[in-house]
Amino acid sequence: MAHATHLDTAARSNNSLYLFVWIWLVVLLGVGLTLFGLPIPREVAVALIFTVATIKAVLVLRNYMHLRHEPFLIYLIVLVPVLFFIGLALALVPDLVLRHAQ
Amino acid sequence: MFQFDTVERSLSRFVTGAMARRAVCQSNPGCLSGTAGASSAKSLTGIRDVVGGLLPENVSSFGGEIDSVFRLILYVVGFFFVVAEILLIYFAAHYRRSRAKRALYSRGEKAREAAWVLVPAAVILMLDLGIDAAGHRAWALVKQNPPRSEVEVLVTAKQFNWNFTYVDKNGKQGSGNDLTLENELHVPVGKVVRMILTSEDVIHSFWVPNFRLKQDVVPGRKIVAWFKVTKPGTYEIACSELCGFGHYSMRGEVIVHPEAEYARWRAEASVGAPASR
Amino acid sequence: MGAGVQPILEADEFDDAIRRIPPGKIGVWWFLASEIMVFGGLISAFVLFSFASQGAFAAAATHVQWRLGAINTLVLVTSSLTMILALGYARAHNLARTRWCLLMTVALGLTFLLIKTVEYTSEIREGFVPGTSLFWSFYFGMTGLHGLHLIGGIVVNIFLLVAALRKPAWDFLERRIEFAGLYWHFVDVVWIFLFPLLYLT
Amino acid sequence: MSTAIATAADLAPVHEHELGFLRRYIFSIDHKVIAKQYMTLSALMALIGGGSSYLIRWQLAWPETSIPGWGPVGPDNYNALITMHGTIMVFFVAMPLLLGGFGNYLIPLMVGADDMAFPRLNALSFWTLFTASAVLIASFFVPNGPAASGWTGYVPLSDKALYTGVTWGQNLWIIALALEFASFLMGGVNFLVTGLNLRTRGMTLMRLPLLVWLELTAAVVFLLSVGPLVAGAIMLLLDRTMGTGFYQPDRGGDPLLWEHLFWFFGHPEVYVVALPGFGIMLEVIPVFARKPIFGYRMVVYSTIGAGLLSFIVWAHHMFVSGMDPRLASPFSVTTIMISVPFAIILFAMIATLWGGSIWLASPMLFALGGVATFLIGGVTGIFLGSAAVDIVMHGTYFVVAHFHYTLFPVVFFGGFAGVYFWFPKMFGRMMNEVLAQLHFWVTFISFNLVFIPLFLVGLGGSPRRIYELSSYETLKHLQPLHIIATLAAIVLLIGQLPFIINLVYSLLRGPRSERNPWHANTLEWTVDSPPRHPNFVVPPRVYRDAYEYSVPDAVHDFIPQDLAPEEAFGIRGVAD
Repeated sequence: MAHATHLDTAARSNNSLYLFVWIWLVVLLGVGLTLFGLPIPREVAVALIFTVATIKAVLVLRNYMHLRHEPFLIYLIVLVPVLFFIGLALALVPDLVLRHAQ
Repeated sequence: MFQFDTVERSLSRFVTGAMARRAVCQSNPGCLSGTAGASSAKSLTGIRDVVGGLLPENVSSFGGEIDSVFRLILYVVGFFFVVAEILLIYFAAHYRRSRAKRALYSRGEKAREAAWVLVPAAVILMLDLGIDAAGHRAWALVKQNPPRSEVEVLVTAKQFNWNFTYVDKNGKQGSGNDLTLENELHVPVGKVVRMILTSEDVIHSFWVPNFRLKQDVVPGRKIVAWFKVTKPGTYEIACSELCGFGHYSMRGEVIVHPEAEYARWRAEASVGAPASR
Repeated sequence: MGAGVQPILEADEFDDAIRRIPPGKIGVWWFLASEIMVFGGLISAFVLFSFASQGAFAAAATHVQWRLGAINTLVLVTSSLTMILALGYARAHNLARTRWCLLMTVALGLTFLLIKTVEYTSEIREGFVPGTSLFWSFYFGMTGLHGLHLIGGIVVNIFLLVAALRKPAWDFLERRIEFAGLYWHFVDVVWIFLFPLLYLT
Repeated sequence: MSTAIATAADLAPVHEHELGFLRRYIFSIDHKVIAKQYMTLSALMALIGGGSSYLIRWQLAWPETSIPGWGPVGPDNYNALITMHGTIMVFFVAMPLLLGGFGNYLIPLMVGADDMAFPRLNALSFWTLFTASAVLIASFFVPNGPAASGWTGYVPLSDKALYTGVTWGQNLWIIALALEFASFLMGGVNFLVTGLNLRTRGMTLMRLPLLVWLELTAAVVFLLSVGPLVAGAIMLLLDRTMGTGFYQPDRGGDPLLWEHLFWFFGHPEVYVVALPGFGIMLEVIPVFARKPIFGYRMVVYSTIGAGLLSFIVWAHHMFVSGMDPRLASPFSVTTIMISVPFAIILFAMIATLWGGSIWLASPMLFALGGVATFLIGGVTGIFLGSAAVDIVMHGTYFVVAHFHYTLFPVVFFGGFAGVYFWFPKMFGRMMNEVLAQLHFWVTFISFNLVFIPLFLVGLGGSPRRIYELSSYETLKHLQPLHIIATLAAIVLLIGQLPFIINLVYSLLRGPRSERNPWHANTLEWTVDSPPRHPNFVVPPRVYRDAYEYSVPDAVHDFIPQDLAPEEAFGIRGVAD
């Protein structure tokens, strides 16, 4: 079975795709920096910048880390921790943030 | 938690009453019920005393609420605990191994079998939610919306002392003639006392067993707590969060005065205030 | 399914899907799950404190050199490319290019660290040390931790490079490059978030 | 499978006979040897942890006296003692025994694998833990003594040397924990890959022995919960060494952040320890009741449910910590809800006894004793889970008694059950049953006599972690309870002698045991005792789940998982 997996993953690995993805990553980096430079309200800029960062992360995860070819379990292994620490962050908001707002 | 108190009372009256009735009936066949009123009342207070006896005397206005939640949980989990232990011991003793016959082959996966576990679990879930509701009422009363205060004290904890600062009646807190006492808090009986707790160094915890009041004191935070004492006397403050080598001796006292006496004490104390600081 | 006569293999999609994952790969993923929580914890703390700080963080952030940060992002992204190309060439059994890509990856990783050192020194000269303020504590804490991860990755890649320079067993080399790559790309992803967090906000 | 074997192979191409002593017993990569190393380490640490408990108990019972065999203990030494007792018992006794020891030994055998997925990583994780223990013990001897801010290391107490006077002790404490986490991170990954990917033919997820399920859940819970605390520990170390102020309010930091990060790990950690303990009981009970476990799937799903719930209950340790009071009630609900999955697991164990043919041998006694005592720990948890009652109970001896009633049953009753049950497999010799029974009854009775009085002390209002009660007038009357507890604790400690004697005696002189002395079904009983390395001559093939006991019209009252159906029901007996 090892041999089998090796063959079909070999079929998957596709250098031109990797180069294409890299170009996109560089472009998005440029986009992020321009957003940083633009004279737009800070909140909007930050929101957009992090959207861009998320897109970059997804590109890397799906193409360089081959997540697009992986079974459901590995998606779980990635997503569950993300959900957990977001939950932790939300639970911390009243104590760390709202306290100062008052 | 008044609903629960009435439930508790009637339930316990029913149980004890039934027991008393059975006792009477055993003694004389042609028995008439109804002789159980008094005895049930007694045994009712009996139950509560035993439970209450485990805790220190409660002298705060909200302590009763907490104690009743405590008893509610005690009855609920006590029941399941006793049942579970009895079954465990009974099964272990009754189904001892016998070479003669094989054990019963049941995988507990058919619905009818699984019900023996799932139904009690569902009941537990229901009771849990009941406990949550009862608990939330008491919690909200103690911690969530403090009533309008009549006496206000600034409590400053530091290794290993409690400092109590009374806001001067004329002039805001911080004006020269505030009154500060060390490890000694004087309050009037029957008045809402509002405390603003802060710490100068590490986390301490303001804990008066008789008030059923505990609140951590955190550096960098001004935490509000309140209490209303129902009975004059002297009660101990213990620090209940490890705060260093002197933790065990970080002891204070709350002296609860009758109103008139408190007014007198306050007047005298304020006069001597500058000296006492 | 009663007594001993259960089917030899239940049809269980999820089950078989799991078995087909090479152990090394899923091992790395489990490890990354834990790493996500580490950086997740730090990042959450940073974000919440920056909200609480009412502008203090943003003010401090104006003193970091975002240009160097941007260059470093480019460097790291490129190193990810060379890393994945190394895998591609290893699978195509192209030894020369595999070696070259691994070498480039190591080189780019070291470049990143070099630039980071330049940043650190200039910042410390200006008097911004971990103790200066909460922002700088987080800045040094998070970039430092990220740097340590990168060093780990570089060490692994050097081992792979050495393995590649000897006459390699392809099966072994491919698997190792793939697993090391997963980790390397993860470190890249972390930076993709750290850069805007620390430099652009 | 073949991938798995390939990996195991290219990592561990070794055979015992060509190994010297060092490679075979010290730097071995055989999971069975490593498991024994873990167990030995945890036993040694348990001696230190138990010894510290003797000092703590004596101090509490007779504060003014100097402790026999030790001398006087000052308040600062006392804080150091309780800190090290907690740290050692949770991180260096419970986890090495239940995960490192039993998990390491049993997971590969039970899933039919030849070794762990990554044998060298396995050895590395043990030696990392060994280093961690060395660091922790070293901290006893550094100037200004070991950490003294409680096993929870609350800031700011642990954050600045001037608050406790402890300097390097606290740093070493942090480093020891960091190494410990690294070790169990490697171990957890290894467990998960082995348990999920190295399963032999026919071993579907729903045929895994429950111990494997619970160990794996524990591993996942650990992997996903430890991260934030690692982050928090890094911040704490930076605060102590680099002059940062993550936890110092006057510099914009926040002490409650540590409490949140600590308990986000700290509560799941309880389940990391508890689940493997339950796993052992769940393995032992069906064997000695000769019945299938009652509701296998129910148990599996409640285990997963408990694992998930454990991530959203942490703030119940912080009800009165000064966190936003609006958080209390939601966390109360989730906390008390935890009672449901654990109730299902415990009821399933009890229901398994019903209609069984029970043999109260020592493993069964310890398993049932564990269930009986854990019930107390479980139900007292409801009091603490209810925010209102927790106002009174938090930080009192009630809490101390509660968590000892949850951890002792799983770690020690569970652990002893496991040792008595698998000792024949591990060493090929039987243990002495008389000594074992004596050991059980002494342990069971004295344990309850230690901690039931402490419940009363807590209800009486006594804070925990205080050097002596006598400074409080209203607590003085509780002193007799402390004396009872201490006497019982001394009996409890002495009561472990039969076990130690039994262990040593059986290792040397115990009667030889056959492969399957208890007539159990799981795969580890189908190989030699002790098993060879690699474990299986040919990869076994699994035909059924692990608890087929007393099947009607089967040849024997047990059907091993790898026994072909025709053999199980045909005229030929079980090839044992």
